[in-house]
Amino acid sequence: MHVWLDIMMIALIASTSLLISVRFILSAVYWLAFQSLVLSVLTLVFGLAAHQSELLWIAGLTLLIKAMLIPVILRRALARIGLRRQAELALRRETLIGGVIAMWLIGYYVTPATPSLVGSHMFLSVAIGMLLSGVLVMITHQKAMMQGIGLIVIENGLFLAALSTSLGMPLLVDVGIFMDVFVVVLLIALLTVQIDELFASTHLARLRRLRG
Amino acid sequence: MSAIWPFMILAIPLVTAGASLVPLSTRRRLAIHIMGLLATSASVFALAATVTAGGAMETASGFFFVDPLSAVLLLVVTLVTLISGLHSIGYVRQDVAHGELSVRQERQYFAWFHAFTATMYLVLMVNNLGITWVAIEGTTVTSAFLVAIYRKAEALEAAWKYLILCSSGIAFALLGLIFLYSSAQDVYGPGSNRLDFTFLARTAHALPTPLLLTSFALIFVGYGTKVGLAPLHFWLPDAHSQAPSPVSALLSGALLNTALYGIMRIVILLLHTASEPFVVHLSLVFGLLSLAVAFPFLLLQQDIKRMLAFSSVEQMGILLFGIGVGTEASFFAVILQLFNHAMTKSTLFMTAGNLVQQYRTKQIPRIRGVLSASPFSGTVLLVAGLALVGAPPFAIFSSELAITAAGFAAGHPFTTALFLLLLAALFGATLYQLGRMVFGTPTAVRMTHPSRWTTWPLLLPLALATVLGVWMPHPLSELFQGAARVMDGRLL
Amino acid sequence: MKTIHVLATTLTALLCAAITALGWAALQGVSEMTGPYQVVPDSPLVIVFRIQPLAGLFLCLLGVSGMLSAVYAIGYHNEYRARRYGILLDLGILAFILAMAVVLLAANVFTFMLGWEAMSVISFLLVIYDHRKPGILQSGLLYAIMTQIGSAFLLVAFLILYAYTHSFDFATFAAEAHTLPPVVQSVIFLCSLIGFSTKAGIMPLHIWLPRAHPIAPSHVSSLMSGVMIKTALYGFLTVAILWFGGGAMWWGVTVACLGAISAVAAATLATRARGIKQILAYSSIDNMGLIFLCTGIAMLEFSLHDIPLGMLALLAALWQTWNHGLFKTSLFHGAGAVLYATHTDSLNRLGGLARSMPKTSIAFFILLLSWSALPPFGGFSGEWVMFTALATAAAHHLHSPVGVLDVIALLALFFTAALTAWAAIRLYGIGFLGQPRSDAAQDARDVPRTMRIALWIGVTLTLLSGLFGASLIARLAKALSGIPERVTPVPAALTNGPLSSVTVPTVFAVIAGATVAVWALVRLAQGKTRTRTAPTWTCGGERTPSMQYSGNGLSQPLERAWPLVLTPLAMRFVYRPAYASVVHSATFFRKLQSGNVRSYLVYLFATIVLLLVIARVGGGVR
Amino acid sequence: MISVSQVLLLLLIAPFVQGYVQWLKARIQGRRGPSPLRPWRDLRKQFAKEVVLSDAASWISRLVPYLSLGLVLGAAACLPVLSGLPGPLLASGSIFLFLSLLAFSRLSLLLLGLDSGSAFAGMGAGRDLLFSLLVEPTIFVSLLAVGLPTGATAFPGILRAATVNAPQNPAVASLALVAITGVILVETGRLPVDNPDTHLELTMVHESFLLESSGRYLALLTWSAQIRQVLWYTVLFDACCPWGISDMDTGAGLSIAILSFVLKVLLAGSAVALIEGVSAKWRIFAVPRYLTFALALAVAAMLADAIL
Repeated sequence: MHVWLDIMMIALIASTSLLISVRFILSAVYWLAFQSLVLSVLTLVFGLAAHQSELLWIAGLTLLIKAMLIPVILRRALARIGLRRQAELALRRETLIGGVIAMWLIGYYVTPATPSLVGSHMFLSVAIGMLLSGVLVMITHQKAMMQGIGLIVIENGLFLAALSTSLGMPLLVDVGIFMDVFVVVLLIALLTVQIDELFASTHLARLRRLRG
Repeated sequence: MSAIWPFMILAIPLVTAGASLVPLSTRRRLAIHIMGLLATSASVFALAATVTAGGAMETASGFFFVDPLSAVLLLVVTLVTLISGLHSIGYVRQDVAHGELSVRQERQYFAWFHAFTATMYLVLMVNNLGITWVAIEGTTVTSAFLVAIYRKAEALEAAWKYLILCSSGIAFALLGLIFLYSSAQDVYGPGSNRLDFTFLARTAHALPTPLLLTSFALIFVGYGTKVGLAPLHFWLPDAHSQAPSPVSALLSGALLNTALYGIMRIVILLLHTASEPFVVHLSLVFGLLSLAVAFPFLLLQQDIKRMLAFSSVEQMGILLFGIGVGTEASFFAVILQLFNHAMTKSTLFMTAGNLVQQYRTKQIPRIRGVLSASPFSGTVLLVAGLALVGAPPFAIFSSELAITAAGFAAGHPFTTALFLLLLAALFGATLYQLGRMVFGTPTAVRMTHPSRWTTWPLLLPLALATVLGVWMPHPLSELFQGAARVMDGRLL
Repeated sequence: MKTIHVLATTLTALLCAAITALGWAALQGVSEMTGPYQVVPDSPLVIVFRIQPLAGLFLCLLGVSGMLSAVYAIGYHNEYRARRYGILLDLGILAFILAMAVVLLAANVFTFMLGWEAMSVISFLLVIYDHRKPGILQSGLLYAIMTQIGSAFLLVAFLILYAYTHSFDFATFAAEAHTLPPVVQSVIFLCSLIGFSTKAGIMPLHIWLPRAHPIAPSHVSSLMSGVMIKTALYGFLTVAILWFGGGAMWWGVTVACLGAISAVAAATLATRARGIKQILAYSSIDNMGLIFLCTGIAMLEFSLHDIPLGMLALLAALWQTWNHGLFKTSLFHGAGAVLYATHTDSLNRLGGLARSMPKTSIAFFILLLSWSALPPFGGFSGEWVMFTALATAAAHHLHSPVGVLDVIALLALFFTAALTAWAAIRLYGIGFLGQPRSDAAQDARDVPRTMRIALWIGVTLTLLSGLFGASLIARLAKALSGIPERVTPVPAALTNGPLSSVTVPTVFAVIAGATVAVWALVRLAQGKTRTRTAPTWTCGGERTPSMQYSGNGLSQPLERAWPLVLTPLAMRFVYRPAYASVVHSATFFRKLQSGNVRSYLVYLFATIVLLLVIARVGGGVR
Repeated sequence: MISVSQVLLLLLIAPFVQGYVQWLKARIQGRRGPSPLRPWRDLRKQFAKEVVLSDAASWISRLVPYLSLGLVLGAAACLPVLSGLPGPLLASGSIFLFLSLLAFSRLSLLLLGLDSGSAFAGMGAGRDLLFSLLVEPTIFVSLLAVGLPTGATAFPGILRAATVNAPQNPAVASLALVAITGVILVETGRLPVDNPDTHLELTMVHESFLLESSGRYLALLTWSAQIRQVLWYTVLFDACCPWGISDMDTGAGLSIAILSFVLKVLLAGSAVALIEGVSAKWRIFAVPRYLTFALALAVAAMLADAIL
């Protein structure tokens, strides 16, 4: 049992780290989908282990929205602006890898000692690590779309944190969060496409008209 | 009977939003819009009245929780909504006439407008802090559409920054809530009401302090980003300046306060616990920081709407400082300040909108001699500006005086003295910016207002801000004091 | 329009009459409270008024000066014929007077600050009434900002007292102020000194005054110079003497030195200012300087427990306040008349007004005599009392270091007097005499009757208070019975000096009599004067107005003798650098908002990490 | 009664003093010089002449001649000349009143000069103002230096102080003497500050105000200037050498007083004539330095008392 949990944990870590350092935005989207898939499976496992029917619903929602709908939306938006768009980094890939590792370590260090109900205490640190890595994505990437992806990584991290500390938020809250995330992604896709139309690029350096 | 109001308050705007999308004749849509506004306001007033009479109330088996504090904010939001809603009619009509907006966009505008207000009402009425979070995130999404409505480069950029910053900031607030939730579960066992304000208000003191501090810090920063506290405020001027002016009024007058409400709730939880000092100092420091950071941007600003936005940052700093002082007197002053700032600032934003449409520029140096060129706008700008900077007899004078007095009484003499000096500096900067627009020789000839919708509504908040300075109707003062008591952790 | 304007001015005049009556009652020793009126329920923010003797003098001054301005306004209003909503000016002045009355009647912090802020804001709006002319707004803003910073300091002073006494009530302050720790007392004193002397135009916080007073409509200038800056003195006296009874020794010394510096420096600057109203503004600073000088000496004496000497100096300060208020009000009215007739007040464009507008120029001449402290007018009486007070103090302390301070004070008084005479002669000699230097001055005509009436009432009042100052001071001495230690009203030093009710009238009679007698005798001996006019002697050359001495020329010797005093030190070494550094740092900070989302995210992230660390530490501490 | 008589005395003696100084000066310079009575004749002649007014002149030019004489007489009435007994005006006789009256006459004189719009008057006015700026503090301080030790700020008191205190510490008296002498030289327009005999426009100070006056106006102005000169001498006597002034109202005392006063005036006049005879005129901007020195002396006198 725990072996599987550890495997999934490693899968999460790996997907996040890879997601940060991809060359093409599209592959980032795929990694995101994979990550969400792992999360939904994890939710399912937790739900079965704790005999919580709510969690099964949430797992389903995760699968539906995060692992399917969101990637599809992002891919279609990407298709509008060109699938081969590169995810440009603000700094060298090696340093970024260092940054990722740092994030994981910070996540491990700052985790408050809350005895979690299921799974190992590691999951929380992984969650916080994911959250931080999401921030790292948003800070280091030059393309608008990647920031959106970073945002979703943060959401995933939060989801995992909730899951690992208290078997997820109350159902209503979780549903609300899913809705928000979904609309946010819609908005991101919309804006990215329009930005690309107006600026002929989604490079953030273009988005610097408003200052002072 | 009173249980129905919350549902109405949520339902009416949503229905109106849906109806606004239906392609009907302009007059019909106008009627729908106005009816929606009035109906919502009416039900909010009804709810506020019941709360004023009967105190805090829980309905829908504890899903909704409305106490004087939320009632005051509901009032603020609905007043600002009503006014900017009426103003929007003339404003959007003008934009359509100028071809800035298509008719389709006009429909979307009103749809999102009402959806946005609905989310804000939700924030102010739910009991579960998780739902509060969801609603606040909802306000971001809905208002982002409104910010981007012009589809111009700057508008898109502003919307993008707004969305990215607020969503990522608020994510941390969610983490904080998760910690709160889990620790509540650890202490009191699992349960669905573990995130309810009513539950936590009774039990928060028993939760482990380090965890409370961590989650407070996270929530503070998260919601603080939305409130526009320095140094998290950078989305604010962009969004305020690029949104249509009625929306800017809504953002500044309603949204910021709604986000601040989120912080207030958490502050209430922690106020009389072991973690009070942390809360107090954090609030004081960030309040002063917002004042200090707002000053240079305000002083050198050339864009009228950005200038007003930075003044909002300043005002949020004042409010947070008042919260940090942490006595009932200061809380009352904070409520007063909040209310009057909402009124004056929304007036100013809508006047700015009129000026931008009249002068066809946002550049302050190009907007001169308003008093001569367009007496109505000039007078409103002058009066509202004086009310904003806290000149007597307007209420902000009293509230600021009360906040500083409370600060000295609460034993923060140096902080409060610094606060006073910053206020004086900001007074100067704001007066300078407004003065060089209102006075001087006009750059344009005498100008008229396109529509009466853009002028008359402004008189309502202005009148309120003026009257409250010299006389406060008894029910209102009752409500405000109730809110102050709520913030002081009593009435529970 | 016209009728409503007359209506408003009448209303103002009536209000001022009421205020005067109130002040007179206060001087009689009436002391009553009204209120409290709750503005914000269950909070210290209540409005309470109290009539108290010290305020009586200031109320009288406000009332009289307000009435003069109201009468003056009737005619002067034509100057603003072209403006829409001219009624706003009248209403503004009405509100201004009301606000000043509130300040003088306030009995607690809230009421005082309410009146104070209202006074500042309204006067700012009145100052920029001509806002379409270039440069007006900048000066007005400078005024508004300076005064706002000042009131911030005031509020700090009051709130420290509030923090210690847990009361907003001035009576409580008066009762408990001296129980505070000395350091706190000194902090309060310094804060209130900064706050009030900003308003009073004491150097180096005066810079707004010579810019704001000249640009305002003339009757507004006269209210500001005549009354508003005096309200600051009232506030300062309340804090420093009524509450702290003079305080520590160095308080008085500080105030006296500031006053002396302001007096001499401002008088020097007055001798070379370009415009009439600017000259008058500087002379207001130097008069406030003298008044603060006497106040400082009074505080010093109180701190040395030389109560009679202290009372004497205080009396001198108040008496000069009254006289300066009177003649400065009317002088600004006179300057307004010149503006009205010529639309310029720059000396080098005037000249010959004594011929072209004789009625006005005679009134102005008499006011000028009062201003330059010449007998038998009010200004003279005030200066005489100051002289007596300082000399008595000097005689009393001649053998101690304090005596040296008194001697310095006397020197300051003498120099100020001489410099004021210089400024006055320059103003009148260049502005009113000689040949007109411009067509505007050439075509000037006497101003409408109402304005002249206002001027002549002012003349009469200043003459009366010069001749019969005795009874007025006796009345005024009552006003000082509010001071902690009660003393005999009129100190002996005055009764046989300036206040002996015979002296000044007799001297006046002698001078007038002698003049008339001489005239009569000459007339008897030589008959009627046979006169013939001829052009002024210009060494035989052909004469033009530009050959006359200009205003700059007349002050040039001083600029050569005392170059240092004439350089605007405060402006050069304090304000310009401060302003530059503010703007510079502001431009630097604005770079924070680079427009780059990623940097904003970094700020956000950094804040979170910082707060988490603090939370950890804080949590560890608890 | 007494005060009236001493005013009359001053009226009569003033022109003669002027004439005497001119005569003696001429003698010192080895000329025969005009008769000491000439100023009388001049006055009579000018009174008879018609008045020529500048076309720029206003009512000021008509008022000032009479006013200045009136002011000088008023000042004279404040001053104990023959007797220190309190008369109706001596009751106060405050130095402040006295000096204010003289300042008044200066102001009116300067305005008279400027009234005609003559450039020379402006020139003279600037210079005279610069001098007066230092003269007034000096005279005030030196009189106070004598009076203050007894708390006196009025001439009777100063007189008493001078008679009683001065012998005890001559330092004060002598310092005051020097200071006041300096003031007198400036105020009466004597060399080395100003040359009363020249009418070279560019150098003159006091004469420049009278440049446009003529006839009876000139007479009145000259006369009052002469009286002012004697007044200054009297101030010097009251403060530094109060010998002979009677405190009793008897005829004997009065005659002694008159005699000693005339003697003292002649003495002072001779001293002035001597100084004028031997000194050359200074640059204008040398004068302030000299006056500052006088002021320093006066202050020294005051503090000298504080020290001793």
